[in-house]
Amino acid sequence: MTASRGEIADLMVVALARMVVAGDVVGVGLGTPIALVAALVARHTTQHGVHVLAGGALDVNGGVESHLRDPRDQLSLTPGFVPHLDSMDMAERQAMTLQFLRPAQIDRFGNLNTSRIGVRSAPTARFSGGLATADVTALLPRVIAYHPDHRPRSLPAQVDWITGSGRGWAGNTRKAAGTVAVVTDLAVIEFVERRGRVKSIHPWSNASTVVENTGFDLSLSEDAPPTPAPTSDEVETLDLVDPRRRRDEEVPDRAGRGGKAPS
Amino acid sequence: MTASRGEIADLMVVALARMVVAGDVVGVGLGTPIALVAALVARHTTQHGVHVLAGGALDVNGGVESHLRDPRDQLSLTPGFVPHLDSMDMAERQAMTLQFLRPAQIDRFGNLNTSRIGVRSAPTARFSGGLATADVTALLPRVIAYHPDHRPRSLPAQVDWITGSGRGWAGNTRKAAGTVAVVTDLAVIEFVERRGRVKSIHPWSNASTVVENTGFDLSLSEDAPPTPAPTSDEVETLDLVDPRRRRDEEVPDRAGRGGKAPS
Amino acid sequence: MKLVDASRAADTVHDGDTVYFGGTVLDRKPMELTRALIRAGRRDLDAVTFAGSLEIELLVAAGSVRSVAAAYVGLGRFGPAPRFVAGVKAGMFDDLEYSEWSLLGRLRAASMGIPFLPTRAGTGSDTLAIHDFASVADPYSGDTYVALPPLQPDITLLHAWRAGPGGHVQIAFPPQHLWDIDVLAARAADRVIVGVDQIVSEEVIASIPEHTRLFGFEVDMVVELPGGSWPTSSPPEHDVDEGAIGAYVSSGGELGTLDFARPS
Amino acid sequence: MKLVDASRAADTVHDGDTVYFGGTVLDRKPMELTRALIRAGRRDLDAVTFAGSLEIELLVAAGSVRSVAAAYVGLGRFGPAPRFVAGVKAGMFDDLEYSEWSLLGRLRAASMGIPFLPTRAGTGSDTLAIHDFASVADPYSGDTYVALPPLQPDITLLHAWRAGPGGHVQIAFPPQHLWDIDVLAARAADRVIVGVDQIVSEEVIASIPEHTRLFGFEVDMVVELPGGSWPTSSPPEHDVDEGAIGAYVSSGGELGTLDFARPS
Repeated sequence: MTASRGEIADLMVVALARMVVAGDVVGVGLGTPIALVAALVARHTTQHGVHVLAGGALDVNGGVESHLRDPRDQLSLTPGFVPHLDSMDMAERQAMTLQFLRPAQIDRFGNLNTSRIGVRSAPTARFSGGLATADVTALLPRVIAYHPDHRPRSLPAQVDWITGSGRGWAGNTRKAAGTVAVVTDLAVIEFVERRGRVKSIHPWSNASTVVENTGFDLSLSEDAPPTPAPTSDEVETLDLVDPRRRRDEEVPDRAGRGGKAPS
Repeated sequence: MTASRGEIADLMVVALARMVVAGDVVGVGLGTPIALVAALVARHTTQHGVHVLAGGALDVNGGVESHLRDPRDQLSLTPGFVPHLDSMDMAERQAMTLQFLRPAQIDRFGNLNTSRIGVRSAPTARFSGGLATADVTALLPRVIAYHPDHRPRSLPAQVDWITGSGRGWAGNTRKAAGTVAVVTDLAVIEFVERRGRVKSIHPWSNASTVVENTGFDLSLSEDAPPTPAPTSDEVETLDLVDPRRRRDEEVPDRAGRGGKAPS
Repeated sequence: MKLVDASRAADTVHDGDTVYFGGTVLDRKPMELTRALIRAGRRDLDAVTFAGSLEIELLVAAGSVRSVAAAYVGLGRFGPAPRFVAGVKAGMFDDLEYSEWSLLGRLRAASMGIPFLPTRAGTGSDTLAIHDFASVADPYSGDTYVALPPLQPDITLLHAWRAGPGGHVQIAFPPQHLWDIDVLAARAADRVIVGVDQIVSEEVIASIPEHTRLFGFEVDMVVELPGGSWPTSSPPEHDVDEGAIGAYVSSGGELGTLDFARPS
Repeated sequence: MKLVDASRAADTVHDGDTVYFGGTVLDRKPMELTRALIRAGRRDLDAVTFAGSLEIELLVAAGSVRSVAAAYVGLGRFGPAPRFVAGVKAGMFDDLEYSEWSLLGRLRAASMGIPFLPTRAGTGSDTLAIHDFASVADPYSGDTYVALPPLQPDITLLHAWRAGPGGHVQIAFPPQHLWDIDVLAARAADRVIVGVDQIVSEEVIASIPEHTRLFGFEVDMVVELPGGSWPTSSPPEHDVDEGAIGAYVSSGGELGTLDFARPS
């Protein structure tokens, strides 16, 4: 069984959106359309007060396209603009509660790498940088990662570089859970007591494919359920908030995902 | 020789204004017209870049009356409004350099009392409170006090309550000189090495009157000069920035100041 | 939907709570919310305000406070606050004077979500010494600084221009001097109740998004209270009612002069 | 009077200075001021920017930097910054990656005039460990926090909409996302140079005072540079020049594509 780019994007988005709870204030970073669409779907499908802060504007009417616009074109579409330092304060005092992050690598502890492969003085790859990755994992109540290309080098036993720690913050106040889950193109994995546990497996995958493509040991029961397909409500909401399918841009363009060889 | 309320206000204002130097950014607090007029006179008589921040607006065109207006009536008269927290940051990083303060009492160390007479749990007098008095003395490069009723209870050996310390801040960075001078209705007194030194005596006063009315020992040479009368430029500027003589409001309404009995 | 009436809002405040009162001196004081607290019989409140005036007079007169924490309490150009001063002299409540920056710095630490704010503000003063804050050594220079701990009021009460049903709060342009302290005190607090002169639709809010100063997720309850700051100001709706405050002062603090009258 | 030309401004920057480059990703980059630094032959600069793009490309190509400190370097929707990536791989300069809050928190400590900012941001990450910041114990809870030391650039370079001769700087309404980081970096710095699309009279500045974001006493020099951020954006004057940046990327980083051309 294989899945199209669009099917992968849709299921990843709804799997992320389903982890949003009433009262969440979701911060969305730069250049991560799946995160943005997931937050907007959650805002539409959750009854009580989910807010989305993206690009310095809150809850912009009109879906993804409106959120990506210049502020000049958001006037009359948003209740307000949030200066960046104010949004950082919201994160640190946990008025913001959740962020979706897209790392290059994520390991068994939920550590995230968005920086480099190899050593800092002479890396073999240098990504554009983690922005707030290191911060939100220690500041927000929870962070959820996603990765649209689940393979051992994306989910290694240990990331090449810890841009953001998966561990969170365990101090006396304002506890942060760190990276609580990762949604991939194959499965939904939760991090519980510093161990990855398969929560559900996408319909086009199976337990052995997930295990083969993961670089660390997973806790996986034989009867891990399939990730439920998007409901008709979710499909409708996807069409509403992302009619141009920006969410597909983050999924690698391949023939399909079923039965790929580990690499 | 006696002086009128207006003469006292004028000389106090120009004595304060003369201590402003090029590049000073003067913060002015609530309800202190002498401080405001002095800052504005300095802005007009100093060649290079003195700025006045009062009531949240910078360098409002039109003198004292404009500065005391509602922000609605300052549009097109000011280059900009400064949120209060920004102005506190300007103070702490010393982009603001000077403030004039009007305490109820000032002692030999330049300590300022704007809080109370007597003990905190049952004072005999409670003033409205010091606002930033305790802060600016430790934050700004310098603070200059003024008191329009120079008598022993106003300038005691020791204030009843240290609302703001005259000592400033002597750390490794951003040194603050504390209270560097006080201008009264009788004289100009500088604080040098934690001791009051008479810099000049107003024309209607004399050395013995100053000493009798001061509750602490003063360093005073026989030839302490008279405080120079307002120059014609200064008089012109006073008329320009404070035509309604708001500055007189802070001077006690008495027959005159010459030869009063200490109390 | 965050809209409630004043008595419902007052029910969520408990005896012994730390309550921040918004507004500064004679501007934007949450007078009607304060009256609602008093009507509800709240006691032993720890009142906090940057610059208090008539709301403190009401609270002192009603015996509602066990402490008043402020950098200023007075009536601005109308002089001292008579009941506050009398209460302090009589030792009716704890007079927790703050320096401006100690109070704002504590609120700021709370709004920033940091454990403390290091500062040199207030050093050497008796006003700082009241509070017995810890000190902290700068690990870089070795110098000793005041460590201001966060101050998170149980509740912050504000009066503002207008809000939508979702709780987005707008302040009229150009905002009054010291407006940002209201926003700070809201962001520092555990819960926030805002009385507004007008409830408007979300479309109206979105028509001038640049004047939204608090967002729905930062506000717990909104109460429609036209003139709720009277006799203090609330732009653009009304200025300070100088006649009413003058009558209060000249009567020596007669409470009847402050009974709510919707400004015309 | 703070008006100077770009070469005079560049003369005040010295080899080895720490220089903050304003703007974020493809918005408001001080491109022409950067070109002036390169023309002046400045070397060994410690470049700092929150989110760098083409200005970093120019500096790397000219060999002007000994370090690049940033939370992001890339070309946004156009992908990686080729010369920066190649320079990092070749070890041409010290790649001082920052987490967002570590960098902004350091600037904030400087702009607030405090000795350090305690935070839990960044804890546990290798990106934080690069910087070897001190830690500090919260005197209240005993918990250990990162103590971010102030970062005071020797100079901050910005590109903005307009300024008056006195140095008051305005940003067009509504400001772009992340505009406030420019203001922060200016307030943190020892000296500030701002290139603007327009010089206007003080009367024009006062006509919309609410859009003044930096005040004359916070700005050392103003340079009239119409289009000085090209090919990055400068609202309301011009958008990102997608053609020019596309040409730069598709040519594999051909510098000629970035030679200044005033946008039409």
